[in-house]
Amino acid sequence: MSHEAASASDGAGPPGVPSDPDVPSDPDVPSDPDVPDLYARMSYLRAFEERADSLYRQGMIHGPVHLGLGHEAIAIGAASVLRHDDYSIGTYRGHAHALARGAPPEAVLAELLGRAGGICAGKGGSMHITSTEHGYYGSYAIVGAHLPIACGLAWAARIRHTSQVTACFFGDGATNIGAFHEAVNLAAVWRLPVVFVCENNWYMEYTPIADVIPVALPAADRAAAYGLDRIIVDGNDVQAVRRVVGSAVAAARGGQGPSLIEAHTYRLKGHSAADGGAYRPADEVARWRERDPLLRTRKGLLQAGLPAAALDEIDRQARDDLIAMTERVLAQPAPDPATAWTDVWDDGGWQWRN
Amino acid sequence: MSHEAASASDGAGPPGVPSDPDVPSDPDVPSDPDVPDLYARMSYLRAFEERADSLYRQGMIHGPVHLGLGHEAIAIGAASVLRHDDYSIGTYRGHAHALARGAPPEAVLAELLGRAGGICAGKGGSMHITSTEHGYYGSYAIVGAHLPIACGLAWAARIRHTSQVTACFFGDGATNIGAFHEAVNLAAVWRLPVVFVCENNWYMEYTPIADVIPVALPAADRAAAYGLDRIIVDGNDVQAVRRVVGSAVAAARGGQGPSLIEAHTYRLKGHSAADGGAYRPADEVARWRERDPLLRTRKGLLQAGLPAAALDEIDRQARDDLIAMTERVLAQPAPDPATAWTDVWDDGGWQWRN
Amino acid sequence: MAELTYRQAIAAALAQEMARDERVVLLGEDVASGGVFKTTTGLRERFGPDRVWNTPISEQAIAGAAMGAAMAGLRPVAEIMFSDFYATCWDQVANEIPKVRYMTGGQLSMPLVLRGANGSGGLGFGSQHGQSVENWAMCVPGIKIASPATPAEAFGLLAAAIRDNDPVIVFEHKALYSRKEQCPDDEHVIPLGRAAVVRPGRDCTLVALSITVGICLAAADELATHGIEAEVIDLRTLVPLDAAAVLASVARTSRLVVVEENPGQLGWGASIAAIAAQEAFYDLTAPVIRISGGNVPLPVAASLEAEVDVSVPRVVAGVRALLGQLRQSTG
Amino acid sequence: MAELTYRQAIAAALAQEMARDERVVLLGEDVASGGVFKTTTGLRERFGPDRVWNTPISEQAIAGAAMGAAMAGLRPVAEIMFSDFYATCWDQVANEIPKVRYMTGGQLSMPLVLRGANGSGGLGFGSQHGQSVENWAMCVPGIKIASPATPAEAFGLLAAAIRDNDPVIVFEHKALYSRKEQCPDDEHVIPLGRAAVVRPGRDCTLVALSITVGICLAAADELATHGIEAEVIDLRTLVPLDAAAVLASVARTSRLVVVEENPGQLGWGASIAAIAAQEAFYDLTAPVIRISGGNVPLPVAASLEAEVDVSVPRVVAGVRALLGQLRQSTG
Ligand SMILES: Cc1ncc(C[n+]2csc(CCOP(=O)(O)OP(=O)(O)O)c2C)c(N)n1
Ligand SMILES: Cc1ncc(C[n+]2csc(CCOP(=O)(O)OP(=O)(O)O)c2C)c(N)n1
Ligand SMILES: [Mg+2]
Ligand SMILES: [Mg+2]
Repeated sequence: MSHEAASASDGAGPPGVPSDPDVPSDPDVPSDPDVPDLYARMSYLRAFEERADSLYRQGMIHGPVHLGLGHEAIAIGAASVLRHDDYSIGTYRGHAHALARGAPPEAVLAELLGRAGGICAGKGGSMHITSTEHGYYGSYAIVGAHLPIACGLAWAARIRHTSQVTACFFGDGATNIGAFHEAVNLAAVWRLPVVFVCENNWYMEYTPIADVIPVALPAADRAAAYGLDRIIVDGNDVQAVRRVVGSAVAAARGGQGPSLIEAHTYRLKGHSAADGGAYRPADEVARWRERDPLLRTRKGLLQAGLPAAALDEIDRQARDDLIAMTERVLAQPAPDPATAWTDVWDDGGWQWRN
Repeated sequence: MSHEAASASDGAGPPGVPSDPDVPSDPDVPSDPDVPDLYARMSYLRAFEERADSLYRQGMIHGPVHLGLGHEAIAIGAASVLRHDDYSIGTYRGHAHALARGAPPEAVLAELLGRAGGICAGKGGSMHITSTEHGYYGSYAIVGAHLPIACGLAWAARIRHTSQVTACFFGDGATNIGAFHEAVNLAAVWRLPVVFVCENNWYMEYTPIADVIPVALPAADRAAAYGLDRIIVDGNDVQAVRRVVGSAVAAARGGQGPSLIEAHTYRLKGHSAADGGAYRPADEVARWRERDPLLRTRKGLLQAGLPAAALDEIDRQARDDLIAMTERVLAQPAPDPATAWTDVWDDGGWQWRN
Repeated sequence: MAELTYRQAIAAALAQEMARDERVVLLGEDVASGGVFKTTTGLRERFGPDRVWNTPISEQAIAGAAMGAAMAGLRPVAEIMFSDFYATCWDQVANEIPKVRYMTGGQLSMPLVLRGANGSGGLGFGSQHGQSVENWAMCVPGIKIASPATPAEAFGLLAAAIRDNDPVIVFEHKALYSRKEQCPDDEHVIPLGRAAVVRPGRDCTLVALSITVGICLAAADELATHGIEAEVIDLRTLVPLDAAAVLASVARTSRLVVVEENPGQLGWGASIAAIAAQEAFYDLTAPVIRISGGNVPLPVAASLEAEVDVSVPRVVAGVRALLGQLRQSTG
Repeated sequence: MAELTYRQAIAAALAQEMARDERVVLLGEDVASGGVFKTTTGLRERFGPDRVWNTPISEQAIAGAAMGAAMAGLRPVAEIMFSDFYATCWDQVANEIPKVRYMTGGQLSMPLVLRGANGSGGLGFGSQHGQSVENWAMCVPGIKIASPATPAEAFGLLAAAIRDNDPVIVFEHKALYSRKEQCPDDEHVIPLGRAAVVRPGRDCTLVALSITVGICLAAADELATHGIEAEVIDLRTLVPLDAAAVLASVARTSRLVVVEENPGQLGWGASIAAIAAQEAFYDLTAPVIRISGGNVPLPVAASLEAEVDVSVPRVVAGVRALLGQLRQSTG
């Protein structure tokens, strides 16, 4: 199969590591009537993650938190081309992917804050946000583990001829683990309707990805090993993500098998909310801040004539909503300790012996 | 780095699966004065494995046996370019690789027959033949597991600047497992002096490899994913193996990092000695029998003027030697049961508690 | 009543469940051609390629695909050829499959079965193909464990495992595959979590699983000739564990011997012994004895393997020593 | 005497051994920049890139490379960041590393160390980063297991592990990393296989490891206020196991409570309880009690986590119930 090529490159790219010719800082001029809506969705993710960051720094979140700040265009662009009954699946950096599919933010926030009403009943926490009701089949905290699981979701759809597609999100660092290889390979051999999206943010924790891969691009340069096309997309351009993932989803839905897409992006903060990210050169961070997906979409919308006030209002509403939501969630009690003993088995309980 | 290209192709190849344009049935005309010696070594491996097969069928070997019948040119060709202190490492199909490095056949046979004097003291059996004294660091029975171990051997050599090279042998089926990916990748990232040799015999147990890979060639078509050259060699041509592996070994020794070589060959018998191999089309087997590496080298030597009688004598001596050896080994007692409790720990014992 | 080997019983149970429920699908290496142990023979032909899928050598992908498919509502049965190979997909088996229901607050079910050949049994498979690894699985909350001792159990426990809404590992014993037995003809399901007293006795309780059931029965026969009547319990499943059956037996016999193929360092037998030491303490009149596989990697040579495998003589000797010791200490 | 945190003690032990023996090399994810738990801080700067190697996220390659290098005569120390991730390289850890010396008839040695963060300890790491998995390792003959409870133990056991010619897994407890203690200044090595009586007592033996040592000491303090004198044993290593120390203590106290973070289904505590039930039977005057981590995947919310983690109140309650029950049953 052959998908739409990557979005245009500016040819130059920011100097230094990660140098990425595919991610320009130009405004993303809207060619799509949905762009204002996409902007609003990204703005909400941004507000959510900033809220989570701030709550974490206030010591109000128990356990680690990995933010999707800077990755919004991928979550929103991809979700926007999925059908309601499609499956998606992601990593510990998964708040955005759950919210993008429609998971209720209040339940996600309650999960982070360890309050009753958490989307995983307090048992998963930030790293395992899941909302099967919205097609988001979970966040997994062991690197690579969910790629084979994605194959299984897609396999079920293939067996049942439901034309459901599975979108699977993971990082650049994940391409080095065995599970990546086995999963992409199986998907190709079985021609499964799965779209693998590598969110290449150029770092695995503190280590630049270039230090630990023998090729230039972690996913794109491995696609041919599975008989797949080399697909790169500017992951900070929500319209490009929409186009490229959309085309892969259509191919999968049409029985043409899997795709492996490499989306180029950058973390705006550290690996986890506890990490200051000091290992990243300041000028590199600064250059990427100019490529902030929200900023670019915003610039494009302004160019297209949307008033700044309207965009500010979108941002403000998102923030206000989250402030009010935080208060409501914090007013909730902690989960009942007795519920620690439920949900191990299908019968609801945990007993392993009589 | 760039190694010598694959040996010439006859362009046609046997029809059906596995079709392999790279393995002709032409005689291997000797261009190398060592060829008669290489023939003798291959002939000995052949005789050894046929003896093992026959002993297995007589019920004299406890546990599974996987024969290298048909793969002789790879074991001998590769071993012939290794230095005495180089490392090699292989699979459960490992008798040939141990013998090719110089492991004493009588100790290997004793291991198969469960007699005192076995090279692994009766604890490893056929699947784990090892002779570290001869640089053969073991046979491993879990597919793919020894590729990361090979990286470690090579890593030690790199750290110590000993210029030792590690040769690692594995099957086509092994290229689908995660350990393959992690190991070849690490070797490339760390520029380790390791030569990975995929013995593509076109089957993983009963399943044709083409059914379970999404590319045409299991190793060669994956090399680029690790920034490595695509290297294919006629694995039934001992001189070609010698040239191609030799060039990769030289590159590794010279600090140019790893290679991934795909050697095309075919099993003359089933997956294990217990398997009749009925799933393979008779004509396919017949075609490959014509490409038997011994036959081809023999034809070449005959063309070059060696008398048939001399070659027959080589074959006969090997067989006679093994018949006499079998008798000697069978005259040995079984390993002392008390030795089941030695060699767990470095102190010689097994105690885990006081 | 049909006479079936253990391996035939497995194929028959798979066929029964596949016929009964079209959500049941199989995957694994070589399963389409019947599998190396011939436990899936005929299923591809009967149910077609959409129900029986050959895989590459990719245990992580196999277990992971089974998991994903179960999440999507199928009821996959994955073959992991030798249970030693669970190590190559242990993350899926230990960290993903048993935890996802819980960590999503019950949003997901995991109705899948993992099955394959386990154990030593004197076949010369060595340390990487001959391990008995129920203990690995029992370390992990959230996955059920069945280990059939007979063809009828292989049939009935596998059928139950497939119908269960939770993940189940079925450890088939490779040394039992060719054992033959009359099996019930019609739909035959053995509930998970119910042990069987396979021989009653008053002097001592032998707790066994899988291959050690036969070993204990043979030992009990021999012990009877010495005037010792051993009760033999076949646990059938470790999770759920029928601890009550063990405790009830110990209440009758007052002596407990646990016979497992797992190595002594940490095997399921330790769990049984610990339960008895806590909950049957006042019933016990003698030390709890564990007879385990040798605490070494499994050797291949027959003479060495026999030395470390659990065996009838080792059980007989253990029980006789226990009862002798008892007589001494009470006498 | 220097005051060190547990994490500093680890870095210091690594530095000491690297300075002492140039065959000691480190590898792991992010280890060159000090590691996510800051247990390798400064080592790359001090010893250079040939001694401290950053890896891709490839646990199989990490463990396998350590194994191969050990076979070739180096003494590698591999960091597996969280011990839950042993699952992603379990084949190397369980099937290769502990077996190769045996299965080659002693041709090879395996002087390597695997180390990383283990356990819950109430930090909210959840079911895939918060497990206590000494039990996984203890299922496998051929690998040693150390679990330090204090900074001084972290130093001394790690140093001993590096000097040992056999493979050792060191389970560091992530909730102890910031604990501080005076550590001996000069070369400090704690032999593997020697438990410590960290508090003497006559009424009951509490057997503990890693984080449960502190829990048991605190519980013993509280029990003392109820007139119960508990002896606390810090096992320090599970393999080799100092069973003699446990048995000797039980001979003195006649009562045994095993306190582990492993889940109850099958944890190291079962092995201790089983040994006592077999070998200390006639010393015991009361049931052997196991207090284990909740037999569920670890939840994240603090209220749930506290419910399933081992805790001082649970130990106090367990011991008091035992002694109460004892009084009843003997009274
Ligand atoms: C198997 C495994 N190894 C290591 C880790 C620790 N770890 C968590 S996230 C991470 C980096 C992942 O990098 P990448 O895949 O690029 O994703 P990103 O965090 O950048 O989104 C690592 C090493 C893990 N969770 N699982
Ligand atoms: C991880 C693992 N999965 C499955 C097996 C069972 N098995 C043994 S050999 C084999 C086929 C290997 O095929 P290939 O790599 O092509 O090597 P060949 O036997 O052809 O030399 C399989 C599936 C195994 N030993 N290890
Ligand atoms: Mg990344
Ligand atoms: Mg093959």
